[in-house]
Amino acid sequence: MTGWTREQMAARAARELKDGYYANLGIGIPTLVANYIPDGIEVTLHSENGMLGLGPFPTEQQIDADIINAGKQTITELPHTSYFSSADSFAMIRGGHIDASILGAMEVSQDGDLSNWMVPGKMVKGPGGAMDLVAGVKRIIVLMDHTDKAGNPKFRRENTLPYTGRNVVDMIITNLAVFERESRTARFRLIECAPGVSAEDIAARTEAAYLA
Amino acid sequence: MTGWTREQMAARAARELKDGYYANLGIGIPTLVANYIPDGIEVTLHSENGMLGLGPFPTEQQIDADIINAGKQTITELPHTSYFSSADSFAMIRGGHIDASILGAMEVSQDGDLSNWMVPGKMVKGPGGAMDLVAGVKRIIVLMDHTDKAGNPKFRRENTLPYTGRNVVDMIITNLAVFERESRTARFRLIECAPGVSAEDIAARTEAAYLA
Amino acid sequence: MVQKIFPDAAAALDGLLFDGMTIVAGGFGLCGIPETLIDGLLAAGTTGITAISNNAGVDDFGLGLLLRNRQIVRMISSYVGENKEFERQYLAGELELEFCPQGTLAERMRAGGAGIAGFYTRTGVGTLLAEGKELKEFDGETYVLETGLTADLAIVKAWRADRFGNLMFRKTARNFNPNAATAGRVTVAEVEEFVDHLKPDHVHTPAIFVQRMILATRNEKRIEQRTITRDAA
Amino acid sequence: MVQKIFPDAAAALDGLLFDGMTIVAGGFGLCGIPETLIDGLLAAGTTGITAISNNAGVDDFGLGLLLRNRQIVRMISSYVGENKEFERQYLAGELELEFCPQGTLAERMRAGGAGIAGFYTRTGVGTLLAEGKELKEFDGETYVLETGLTADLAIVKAWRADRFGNLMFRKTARNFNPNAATAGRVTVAEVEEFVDHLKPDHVHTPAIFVQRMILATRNEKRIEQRTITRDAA
Repeated sequence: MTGWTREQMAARAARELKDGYYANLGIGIPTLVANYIPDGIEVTLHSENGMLGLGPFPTEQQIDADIINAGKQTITELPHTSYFSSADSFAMIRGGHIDASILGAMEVSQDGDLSNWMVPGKMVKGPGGAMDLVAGVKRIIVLMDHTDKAGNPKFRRENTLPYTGRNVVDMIITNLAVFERESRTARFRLIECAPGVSAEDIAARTEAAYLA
Repeated sequence: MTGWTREQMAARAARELKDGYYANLGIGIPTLVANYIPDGIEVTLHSENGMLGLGPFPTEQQIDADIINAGKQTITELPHTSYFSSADSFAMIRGGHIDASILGAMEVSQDGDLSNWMVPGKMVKGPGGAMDLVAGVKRIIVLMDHTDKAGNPKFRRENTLPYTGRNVVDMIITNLAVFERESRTARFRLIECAPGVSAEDIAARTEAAYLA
Repeated sequence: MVQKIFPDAAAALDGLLFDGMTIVAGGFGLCGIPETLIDGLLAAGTTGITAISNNAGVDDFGLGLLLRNRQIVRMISSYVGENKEFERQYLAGELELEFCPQGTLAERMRAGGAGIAGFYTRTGVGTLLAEGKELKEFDGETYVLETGLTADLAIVKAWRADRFGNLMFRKTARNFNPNAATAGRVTVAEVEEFVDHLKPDHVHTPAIFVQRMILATRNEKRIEQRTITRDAA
Repeated sequence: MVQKIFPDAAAALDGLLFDGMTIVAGGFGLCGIPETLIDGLLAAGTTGITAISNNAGVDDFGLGLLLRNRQIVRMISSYVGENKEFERQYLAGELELEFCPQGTLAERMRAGGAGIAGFYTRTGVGTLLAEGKELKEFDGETYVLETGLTADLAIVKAWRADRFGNLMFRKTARNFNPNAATAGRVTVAEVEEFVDHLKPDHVHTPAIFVQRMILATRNEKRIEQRTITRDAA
């Protein structure tokens, strides 16, 4: 049972982006989502460090140390790009002006709690902008492996790790399945399985309660 | 006993401005202060509606409806002018970045309380930016007539009118005298009388207690 | 591709208006006010409006036009002089008024747009405008709690815009416009001039805050205090 | 006439530094950091510094240099990865660390600079970072009180400036710099290029926030993640 690749997960997440959306993509697999935005759909990407309208990675010739994304990667600007301060950038996030954020996760609970910033006992790097994003963005989509390296479910009854936010996740895309809920008061529902993956496979690898 | 003219009061207030100051001038006599800033002294004027570096009134040819001061008067820009939003403008005021504000007043109390925005029973136009200025600017200088039209003292034990701010005035320049205090916990002291005006004249026309 | 540019005010306001709504407007005095969109509101006839605006215009210009047409029932403002009809309605009890210090008003718009539910300021402490509001000490000083403001609709006047909705304002016509633009659940901008491209470092209001735009067809820009230098030109 | 331009970092920092002081710095990662002024602090040897900065640099660049030199005893940051010496000092208990969500940190700088003592945000509610902080309900939602931050000194990196202290930043090198500039009781800017004139509508940080400036002589602008497009150039 292989499920989706990282690229396929990113492509699946990209289908959630709608024409005219302003979206923020987290570090890792979420960054790949930019490569799969469908033609004819105009999605404007936001970066916490003060940029709206992110272009692709630069060529060697285009590299500019003053144009980076929140993952500190060199990127390029577009004709409609704008730059602004960090306070203004998070005003967009906290104020609910960003339509969707796609983020990685260590654990998500059946109530939509997200943990993705610290593991007790390990050196903690800090939350960065993750707590702000989950508190402010209209729709939070999580991209994560269905289980951890030891095979433990990451979609759980209750998270074991410290929270990034409580009741903040709207959709979960794993390498095996997609879960979604209609609102922050609704329960998650299994809406899609990867090719060759059955609902029973998912049930066996998921701790959270969800609607089938 | 004539005391100082409006122009002389403005000139006296201008002597309080120091090289490098950022200052905000209120409507009325305070606006005249700009005409008396000594040569060799660089004072940058701030206007609440989002301008730093106010130039003089325009010629007929220079008039631009998009360049006005907080009194809604047409003005001009200077080579070092900057424009910004109202929120950013009051961040300067509230954040203590403006060195001095020169304002008109209806009443000032011996504790430095200022009343200059409403008279109960009369139509109230609103505080505008006055409450923000007195709460945020480092040094508040009041320019007012020593007595009202009925001859009642305007520098009082306690104000009779609603407050614009409590314990906010540092200096009072009237048409008859100048009062100053060293700090917001100190008492006002009479430091200057207009030509031909005696300390006794002041005492007879002042209700507030002050140090002679 | 989402089209943000609409043919005129009626089209841009279509579907956004309802009686009893809250509208936040940019402008200071008569400078930088969305004249074309105010005409659009006048034509639409929406009533029961709560208007959040620093000023109330004059009798025959700016928000004064909506007041004269009895479309506004409540205002949140810092200064409402220069308007006889406003005064008449207010004294007759036909109009509700909430005074707010100017800087607090600007910050409340910014806070509302930035997801800040409330903030503590020294402005107004010890005055009538802090009565009934929560006070709190920080480092021995007393501050008053003021709340963020949002509105069903924001109307702003911009100078230049690209088709994506990035805006630049002109000189002191900027004033409350950028703050109002963030506080609207929907923001409509009237623009003096559409351009192909704005430099990314020059944008004042990023496109994310602007949902609809029109070309401003009314740019009277009336001057309240025509002050001229005494020096020969 | 007050001269804001100083000959070098040592001159610009002269009289402003003392052991145990608080310094707020602009920059995100290694982008837009005041490299020249950090060298100046290194040379001055000031110790016991509380540094307010989104990141802590890397081992041999940015604030990492001050950490390596044991000049910083406390940091308020949102993310401190990419720095081995930081990790070593922190785990050894030699360094105090206050984590702050990135947007809350930016807003705390802005609030401190704007005379806002505290503000309510949803960010962090229900997490470790809200523990011990005051909570309050607005419209049925829970918010946490965060306080404004100021510092004895702000150090920022600007792109262009005029002699009056008006600043422009370049692209994403803007980041925390404008917010840090407002939060310093004294603000020193290092500038890549002095120009005669900035257009009044283009200024990012008005001169009132900037007390001293130097020409930036160190502009290495190290890149952390050199990502290149796969497409042929």
